[in-house]
Amino acid sequence: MTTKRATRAAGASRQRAANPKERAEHGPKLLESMLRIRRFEERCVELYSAARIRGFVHLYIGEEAVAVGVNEALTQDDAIVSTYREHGHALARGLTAEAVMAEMFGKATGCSHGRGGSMHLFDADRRFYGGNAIVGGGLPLAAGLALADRMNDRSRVTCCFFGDGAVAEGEFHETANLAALWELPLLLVCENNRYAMGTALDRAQAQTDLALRASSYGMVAWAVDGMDVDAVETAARRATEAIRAGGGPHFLELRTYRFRAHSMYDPDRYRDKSEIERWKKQDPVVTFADRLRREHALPTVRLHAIETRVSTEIERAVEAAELAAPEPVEDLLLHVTSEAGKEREKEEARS
Amino acid sequence: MTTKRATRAAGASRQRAANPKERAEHGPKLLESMLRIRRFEERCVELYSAARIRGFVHLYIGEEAVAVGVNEALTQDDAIVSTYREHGHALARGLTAEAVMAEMFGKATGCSHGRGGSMHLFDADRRFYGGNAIVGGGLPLAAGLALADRMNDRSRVTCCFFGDGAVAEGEFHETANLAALWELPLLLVCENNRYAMGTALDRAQAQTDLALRASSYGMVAWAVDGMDVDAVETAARRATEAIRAGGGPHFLELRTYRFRAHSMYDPDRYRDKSEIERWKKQDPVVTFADRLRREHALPTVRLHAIETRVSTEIERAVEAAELAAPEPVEDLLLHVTSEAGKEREKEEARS
Amino acid sequence: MTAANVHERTAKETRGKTEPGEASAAEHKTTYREALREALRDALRGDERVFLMGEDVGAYGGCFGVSLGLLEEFGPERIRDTPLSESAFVGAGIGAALAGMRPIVEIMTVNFSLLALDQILNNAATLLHMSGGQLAVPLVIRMTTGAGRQLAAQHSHSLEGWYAHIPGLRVLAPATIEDARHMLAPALADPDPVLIFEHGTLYNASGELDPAARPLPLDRAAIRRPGTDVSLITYGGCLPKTLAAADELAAVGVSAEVVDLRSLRPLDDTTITESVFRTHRAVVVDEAWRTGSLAAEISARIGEQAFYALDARVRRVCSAEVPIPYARQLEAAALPQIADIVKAVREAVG
Amino acid sequence: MTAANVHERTAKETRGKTEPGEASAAEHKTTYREALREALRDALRGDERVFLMGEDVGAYGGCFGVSLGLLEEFGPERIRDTPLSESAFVGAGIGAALAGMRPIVEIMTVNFSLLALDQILNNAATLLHMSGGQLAVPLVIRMTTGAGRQLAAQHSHSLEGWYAHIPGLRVLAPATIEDARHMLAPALADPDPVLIFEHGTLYNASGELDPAARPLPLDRAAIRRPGTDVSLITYGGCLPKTLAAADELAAVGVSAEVVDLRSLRPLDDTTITESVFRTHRAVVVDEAWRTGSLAAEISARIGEQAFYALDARVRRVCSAEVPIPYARQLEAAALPQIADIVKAVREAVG
Ligand SMILES: Cc1ncc(C[n+]2csc(CCOP(=O)(O)OP(=O)(O)O)c2C)c(N)n1
Ligand SMILES: Cc1ncc(C[n+]2csc(CCOP(=O)(O)OP(=O)(O)O)c2C)c(N)n1
Ligand SMILES: [Mg+2]
Ligand SMILES: [Mg+2]
Repeated sequence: MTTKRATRAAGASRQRAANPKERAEHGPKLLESMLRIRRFEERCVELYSAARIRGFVHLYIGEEAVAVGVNEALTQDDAIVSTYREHGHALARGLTAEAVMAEMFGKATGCSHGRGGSMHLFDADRRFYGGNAIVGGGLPLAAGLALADRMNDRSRVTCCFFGDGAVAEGEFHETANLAALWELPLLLVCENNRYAMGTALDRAQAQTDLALRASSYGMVAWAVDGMDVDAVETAARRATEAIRAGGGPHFLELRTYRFRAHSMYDPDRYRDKSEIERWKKQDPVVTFADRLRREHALPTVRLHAIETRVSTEIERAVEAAELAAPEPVEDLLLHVTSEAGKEREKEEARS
Repeated sequence: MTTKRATRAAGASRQRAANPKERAEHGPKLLESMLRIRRFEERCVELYSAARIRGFVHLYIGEEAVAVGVNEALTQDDAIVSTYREHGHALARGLTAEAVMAEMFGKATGCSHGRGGSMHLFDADRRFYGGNAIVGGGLPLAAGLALADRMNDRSRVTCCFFGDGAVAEGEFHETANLAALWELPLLLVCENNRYAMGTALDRAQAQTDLALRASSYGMVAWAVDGMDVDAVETAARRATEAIRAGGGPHFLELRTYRFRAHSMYDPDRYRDKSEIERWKKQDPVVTFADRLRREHALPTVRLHAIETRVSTEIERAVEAAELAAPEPVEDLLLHVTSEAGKEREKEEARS
Repeated sequence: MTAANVHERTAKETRGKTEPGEASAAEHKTTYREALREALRDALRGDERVFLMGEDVGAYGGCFGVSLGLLEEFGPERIRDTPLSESAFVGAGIGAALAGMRPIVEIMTVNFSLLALDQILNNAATLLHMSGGQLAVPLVIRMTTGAGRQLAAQHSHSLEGWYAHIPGLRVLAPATIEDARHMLAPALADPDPVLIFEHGTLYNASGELDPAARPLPLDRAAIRRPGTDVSLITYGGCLPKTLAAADELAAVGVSAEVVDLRSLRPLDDTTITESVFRTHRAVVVDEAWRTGSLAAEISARIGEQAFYALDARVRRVCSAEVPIPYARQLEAAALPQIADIVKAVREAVG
Repeated sequence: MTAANVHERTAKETRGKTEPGEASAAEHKTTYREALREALRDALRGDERVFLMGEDVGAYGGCFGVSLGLLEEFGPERIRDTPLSESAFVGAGIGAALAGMRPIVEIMTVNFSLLALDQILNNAATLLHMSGGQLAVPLVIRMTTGAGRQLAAQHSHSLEGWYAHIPGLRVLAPATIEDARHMLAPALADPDPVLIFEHGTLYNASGELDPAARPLPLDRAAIRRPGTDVSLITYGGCLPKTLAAADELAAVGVSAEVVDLRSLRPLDDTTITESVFRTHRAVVVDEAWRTGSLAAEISARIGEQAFYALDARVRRVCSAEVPIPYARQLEAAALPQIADIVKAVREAVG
């Protein structure tokens, strides 16, 4: 086992489109994807207050550049394993606002048929292997997805999102070692938003430089500005290309921040309001829109069209979720085992 | 949290006694301690074949310099947490051959009253917190012992032994981070004997330089020649002094080798006999005796006296164990809870 | 991972109270959450060796707000936030207990306790015995359990029955404000490890707390409502539902006795059996999945200890054997409900 | 961590056999261990997607020698040694199953499975439901269970009852050579996760294997010995003891029927209940600690499903509620023994 060189690229160089035309196509696409997440979640807050959505809901607002930038580097053949803070990952992946919203309404049309809620969004066709509400719990699973690809000589990448807090869990360690040891095609995306609930990074980690920690397993690890979607995309592309070329697991530490509380109603006592304000100056949506404008890649009319399209999409999603049928209570025992599903199908066929 | 400098001292400089008189006292003492372990375990092999000892028995033969060297750096106030491969740790700590042997015979006079066997030796008075048969399971416990000292401003050290294999477990990671984060007075002693059962280090660890791995938590970590009791003692003394001075946890990787199979009857298929022979040239007992002789610190008559004393001690231990009463079956439910113990004591007082 | 509206209420509770301890003593009116907090405060004030350790117990105030304000009073050494490392900090609690401390470890919820189960089973519960009586582990572990808040499959487990299987542990389930207030002190006084399960739906329960009340011994079950026709045996989060069912049954002329186990290990056989000897019928209510639930154990014991007293088979009202789903109607259908209890009783007495 | 004399015998077994598969087919005489190995070999030969993964399954030959020789035949990709990382490699098995493989994960023993329990409960057992039926997990996990070899408290657990509590899992306990040989193939064919518990005292059991025998369906219990006076219900490592007890009882004129559960989840209620309807008496034998054991579930079910058929209370013969001690006499006293079974039956029929 040769030790891989750990390269670090804090604040990866921004991808300025050499070609302005391409930029004017791609840039607004990224913006729209981030904006969809932002507006979707802003709507979730209202719907939570109105008790249309329940359970635990964790907002991604402030971190949109991570999901969107990383997703750009993935193909539809690649896989994603996510966390409970997953609306962004799901929407960036292409799950529709309607399927996600309906899920949070607990409706039959939800992407998990109402069984998962905000923390457990799934889409097998899109290889979106879901939300996991056990911190660190998705990591071993992601290693297994990557192992299967490795064993079958497929050049797919499995991308696993997790937070800074998860790095303290034993499962992170075991998975990092396994992935490096077996040279798995795994992209480890650490969303370092500096807090695990109310616990600041330096009160949870002896070594706060998480990319450095990860590189100690002998895998390539970079720290990246997670508020800059260009930087994220560039780093993620470099990483996935290297992985597809057989370079083994790569670790990206995306330095980001959540603007909202950990979950709905977290009173957010553990950090200074001024800190939040400081970070808001780097708002990934706002700064990216500004950049595109400066680059003449986003005419105002285009921005308005995006805003309108996104709003309409989300309002339609809410309406559809409101109207959708709830999953019937008689189906409670469905999907406990595959047989239960099959038996029920058989019963239905009979009746 | 400041990152501590990770110092490495592969093959720490040997401690040659400046003072020949001291050397002639201390050296033979170390040798005797190693020899006690060696002869004790050689006897265990016979007794296992004779079915006087049962269960799982893991021999320390080849690794004696580690237990003996480390123990020299500990005071009676310090604590030890051990593994299932623990005869060496226990005997070096001062548990008598009799108490350990009786334990393996399952007798009432055993150091765990026959309940533990080879894998679970305990001695509360000597702060020997036992054998743990779950790989990595002792680590969090050791952190807690150290935490209590830290909270009470006691300058005691807790020493935790574990193997190279344990480094892959999540519990190692969680404990290393916790210890470094809280600057606990913990000595982490990794006995790197290159195999976890039949799995060679490089088939289990992506990063085979374990001291390097450990230093990534921001704690001091050294690799040391674990076949050289002088080197071990020197490194352990440096580490415990630093810990007592408030230097936080230290990690020692002791490069050693087990001459015997993982456990009794392991057919040892997974390594070359030639590899074993190569390592045997560094036999810690033989090489140290040679060194002392070369230094004129071990007259032959002294060596013979040691051999005789050790043999007698072990034979007496075996005889005593043979003669000792087994723990009575009526006491089965004793020590499940402290109350159970107390109730039984009360009953006995009555009868 | 915060209960939806927990913190809002917590904020209200403590607002305007300069000294919640005194305030609650003066008013007598309190909540389950406050009662737990007062018990913690008492313990921390009364014994230097006591400290509280867990994820977000400090700066955040506890994921369900139980330890809110304690950091300010006792400081970060004794209200000790930990990294996300369940195995390490539970194990550290065991080690600290061995070294003379009296740690209270909070695991946010039973769902995450699986990550520390090896430490609990193989160290905390076992060291005393393995060491031939040398090493007692005076550790208290608190955790939230249960479903009912639409938290879905991974956050809705009721696994206290598993812990009740383990020799060497004491397992408690305070279901009332009084028990929330009074179980901690004797748990800390116990020389052995004690697990305390707090049901997530109880934190906001409010009521009077009699400051003069003498709490029951730890291992005694309590008859929360006497009755003559059937024994309803339950604990924790199911107690309110069971009492409500008993009310409904009373309205139709069935007199149900409600036994609150309080201690899940050891079980108070005497109280259970005597109740069944009086009523000749038993229904066990338990939020765990039916197969292998604690309810099975209670049912088996009644069969063993009161076989000839039984006029009907012992019935169990448990959760459906399904990972608890998110959607409100599905979750409600999965969990034991008042109507289910009433139905089971009517079958038993019918 | 190797069973004392396992490897010696393993070495003997395979010595001189160029092709153990053929050899055992020719001779019919085999062991439980060999039968497990043949089943693995068949599975690996028959399906490219199958691979075996776990600690020391390869170079070492499996900690109890089950996979000895498979590395040579199938190579290190398919006989995959893992680091000591129970959670990661079990989780990796789940992921690989999601991605189309058919992994067989070996956890050395149930004792270490606690470190992977979160993955098993919260991912393997739950993904299908949480995803609304999208993600099935065709994973097989094998592990050794049980006591009886003086391995002391941390290495003697019988926790299969905990796994039998979990919806979404299938839990098997092969107690015979035939089941050791024939349970793996249908387990692998199952689209959902299957756990197989192999009792450590069974590996060396030897006997004839009828190559023509048609094995029972997975979820059916088996009547290993018919009888009329009492139903002895057991599984796994307790089956030989229970059969021996039935022999002793026959000698004193008591005809005991022995039911081998085979599947611990789902339980075969029909076979259990029909047996009790015939005999009117039941004794459950289970090596787990009594409180919260699978035996409690069986007892509760019999109470529920055969209440009026019972002529005596259901009895349980379980382990004493103590961490299993090392010393031979203490361990023997802690575990269910033939004499305990005989005694319980005599009380039941007396
Ligand atoms: C094993 C486990 N422990 C505790 C929790 C409760 N919890 C949920 S999210 C969270 C914080 C996680 O922080 P981080 O990994 O940084 O992700 P973030 O929420 O910041 O995105 C905690 C403690 C959990 N879900 N799982
Ligand atoms: C959690 C756990 N997994 C597996 C085992 C089985 N086992 C016992 S010792 C051992 C190897 C440990 O290797 P290492 O840590 O290097 O220590 P060594 O035996 O070489 O001293 C294994 C796999 C165990 N006891 N605990
Ligand atoms: Mg975070
Ligand atoms: Mg080793």
